Amino acid sequence: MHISEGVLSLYPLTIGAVGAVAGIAAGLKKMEIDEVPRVGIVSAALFVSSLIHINVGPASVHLLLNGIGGLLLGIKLFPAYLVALFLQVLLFQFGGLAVLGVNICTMAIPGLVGGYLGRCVIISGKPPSLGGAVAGGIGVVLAALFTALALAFSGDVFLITAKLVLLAHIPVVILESLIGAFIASFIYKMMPSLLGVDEK
Amino acid sequence: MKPLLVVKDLTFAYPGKPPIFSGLNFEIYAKEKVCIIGKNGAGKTTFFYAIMGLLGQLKGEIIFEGKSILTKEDLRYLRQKVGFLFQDPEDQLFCPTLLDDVLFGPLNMGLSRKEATDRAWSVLKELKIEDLAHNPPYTLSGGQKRLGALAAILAMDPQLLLLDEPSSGLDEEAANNLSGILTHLDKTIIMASHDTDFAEEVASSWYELSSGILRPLHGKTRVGI
Amino acid sequence: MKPLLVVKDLTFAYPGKPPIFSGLNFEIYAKEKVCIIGKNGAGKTTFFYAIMGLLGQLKGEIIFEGKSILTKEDLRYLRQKVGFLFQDPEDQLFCPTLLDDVLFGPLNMGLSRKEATDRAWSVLKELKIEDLAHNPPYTLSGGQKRLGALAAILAMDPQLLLLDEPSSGLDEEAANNLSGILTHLDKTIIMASHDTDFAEEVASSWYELSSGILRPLHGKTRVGI
Amino acid sequence: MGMINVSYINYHSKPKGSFLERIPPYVKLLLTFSVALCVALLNSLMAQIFLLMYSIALVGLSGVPVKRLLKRLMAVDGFVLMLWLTLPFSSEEGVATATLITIRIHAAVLAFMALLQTTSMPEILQALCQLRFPSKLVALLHFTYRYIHVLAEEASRIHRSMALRGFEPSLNLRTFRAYGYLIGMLLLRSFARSQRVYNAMLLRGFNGTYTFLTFKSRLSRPDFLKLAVLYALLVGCLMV
Ligand SMILES: Nc1ncnc2c1ncn2[C@@H]1O[C@H](COP(=O)(O)OP(=O)(O)OP(=O)(O)O)[C@@H](O)[C@H]1O
Ligand SMILES: Nc1ncnc2c1ncn2[C@@H]1O[C@H](COP(=O)(O)OP(=O)(O)OP(=O)(O)O)[C@@H](O)[C@H]1O
Ligand SMILES: [Mg+2]
Ligand SMILES: [Mg+2]
Repeated sequence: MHISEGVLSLYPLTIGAVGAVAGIAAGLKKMEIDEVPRVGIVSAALFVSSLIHINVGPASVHLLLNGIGGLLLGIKLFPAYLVALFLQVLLFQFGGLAVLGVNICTMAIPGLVGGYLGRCVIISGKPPSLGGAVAGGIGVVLAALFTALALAFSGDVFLITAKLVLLAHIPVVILESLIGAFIASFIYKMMPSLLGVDEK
Repeated sequence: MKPLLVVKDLTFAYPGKPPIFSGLNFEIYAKEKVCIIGKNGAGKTTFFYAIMGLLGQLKGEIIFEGKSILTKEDLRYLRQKVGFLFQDPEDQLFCPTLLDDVLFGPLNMGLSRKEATDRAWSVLKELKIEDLAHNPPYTLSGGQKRLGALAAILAMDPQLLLLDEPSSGLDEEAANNLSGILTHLDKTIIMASHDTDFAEEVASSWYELSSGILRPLHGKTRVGI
Repeated sequence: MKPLLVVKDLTFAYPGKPPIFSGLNFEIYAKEKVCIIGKNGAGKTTFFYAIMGLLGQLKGEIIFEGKSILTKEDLRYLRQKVGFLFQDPEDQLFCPTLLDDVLFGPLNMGLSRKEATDRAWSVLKELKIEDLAHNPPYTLSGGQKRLGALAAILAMDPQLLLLDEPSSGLDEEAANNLSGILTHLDKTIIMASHDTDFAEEVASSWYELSSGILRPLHGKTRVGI
Repeated sequence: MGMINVSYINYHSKPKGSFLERIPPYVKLLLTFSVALCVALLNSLMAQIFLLMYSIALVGLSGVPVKRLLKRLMAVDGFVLMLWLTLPFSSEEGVATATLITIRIHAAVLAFMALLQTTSMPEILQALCQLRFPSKLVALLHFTYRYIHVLAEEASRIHRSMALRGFEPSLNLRTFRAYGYLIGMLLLRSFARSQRVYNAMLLRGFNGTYTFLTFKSRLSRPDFLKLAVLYALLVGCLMV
């Protein structure tokens, strides 16, 4: 999910930029230099997975996976999204540079929150699939909400668009929680350390 | 008798690249076992993709069991009847356990859980890897992965097997084991291989893929290519 | 003369698994070229990891140029003097262009930009891949990637090369080219390979890794393993 | 079908020999950012029309093939269409806003195409270094880019193998489970790969500083003049 260049007004753009810079700084501080290949490759995997189109009835939806990203990367999700979204500008001219901050915030903050809650669920001993569903679902709900807010703050003309964004994401929320559940239980079975929890 | 598979006048190029096939022709009869050799990048893997309908638009005709593959329905049938073992077995094992992987195909074909499970176990036993059924595939060794991927394909009971470098990365014992299995398998086989010793065990005739066409090789001429 | 590398009483197990090495001993003299064979999962790759100090804590001693590797400083020296070619060259080429990749090692060793560049070009020329210098690694073919990774290692001017299945996935021409290069290379080599034809070209003596120890193979006895 | 088109994310083929291809990457990156800011922040219609023409001029200087350009614009125009379907019904200024945004989006996309498609990835990395971006960030960008192809190919091979085993996406649990496995497997394998890549770096003496940027570019005098004109024009749009 990304907003094109030239749509938003100064106010949301500034908030987005400030939030993104803060998040990226925190993420970079937490990321040791020897973790760079790992964060980079996981971020590439998220980038690639979000290019997979899934057919839901007549429509074709693509996943955000920001919640799963948060589960795997924590605060390092901010630099990961900076890089992934910058690459989208480079490769596809999706999004833009002035809105980069907003786009990072609308993906990374929800991912972080979803991932955090998902991890809490898993650590508390509930099934990992539930944690994955929480992470995936909350990631999308909040991302849609943030996008709609950014639009709404840019002027009353965007109110209908903002509502449409919210509506359009209802199927994505369901899809993403389901797939998030399967991803988390898969990873938990194979390599629990990736989720930040130890075996047994 | 009609050939099982005919490839007619196949022409294909990846976008922005020189053509890989230019009017390639090929046919194979039931129970034949042939080997295709060719340099890196000659197009062996691409040839298999073409047969399986994985390349999108291409010029030429694929005829399976005497019927030209035209509709989606035809393609689905072909994919059920032709098993394709990838160059890298890692790409073919994506489920949490090997058993899940072997079940994946039969369940998609619409078999009941019970039937699918029976079939999975019988294939696992045939390949002597039933002990590994509950292991996650990525903990398996190279040879075990290859056999696992083969099991996943055989479980769909295909008539024709396409094997892309089946022996690469295998130790001699695993390779001998595999060549033994393949030799005794009652299926039609097309394989691509750089490993001539291995291919010699399994294949009875040889083709060379170069400059876009497949040329049969007779007798010993293939040595040194 | 002292051996270049000695591995003494190596014992290691991955957590929660049976031991891979149990008191393994090995030594190699300068300019020797040896090949290690062994089944899938015997531990060949792990053996190379052990020598390069990539396994963390292990029991046993690694002695390089007569000196036991104990401190971080020793390990850094060993890693400069021993080049390790991975089973998958994709993992070893991580820079924006092939030239950057070949420069990476020398620059980290503290060479000046000028010296490093000279060295990089001379290695690229030796392997006849200087035309590819400015290509991003992911645009290279399998064989070119392998040579590129080899160039990146040779640029550090190691004395000992560890080669993990150097010929896997190469066609005969690329394999012959590589075996020619390795045969004429004035370095000590330990390689692991399932490809006996290839290994025969390069190696002069053979070891078998099984049940946790390395056993030298004499003369023709290795055939059939 | 949900196949990933790998060739779609190729980025190493850039048009050769154009003016924009010659100027130093960091200058281009700065210019791109300036244009983006102007597009985002100037609110007068005149200024935006000026920017659109400015972007078209940039495209002329870039040598980017028209076919590629049109393809990208088509992708973006889906979003523009959605705006036109909603904005005019939201308020009186709806049509005016939609017009303005349409111009802005086209100006931005054209400028991005002209400036970024003429810069190779190694050049962008170098530019970011020269602009003093944190080296960890530059390295992160590099690794993500480097392994996108490897992983996209892995993903499409796994996807193919699923298709060959009779998998057909539909609205059921089995479909979602299969996609979950596909993505989970991709993540797992990329994690293992990152370990191996890091090992490879260690073995080549990696000590915490990334030093892999080898490009040099020099500005000739006429090129410098052209560049000055480009900047002056951009400043000009602020006055419109
Ligand atoms: N998806 C793709 N897009 C563009 N070009 C491709 C693609 N896949 C393969 N190629 C190119 O097509 C040619 C044939 O590749 P293919 O993998 O079929 O060769 P091969 O005979 O299987 O080689 P090998 O022996 O190395 O497995 C190569 O030059 C390769 O670079
Ligand atoms: N990171 C790891 N964690 C746990 N077990 C591992 C790990 N890496 C390898 N193993 C196991 O250790 C054993 C030895 O693996 P290794 O890769 O060294 O074998 P190899 O001789 O190189 O095999 P091949 O011929 O297939 O390359 C295998 O059983 C493997 O499953
Ligand atoms: Mg191939
Ligand atoms: Mg190995």
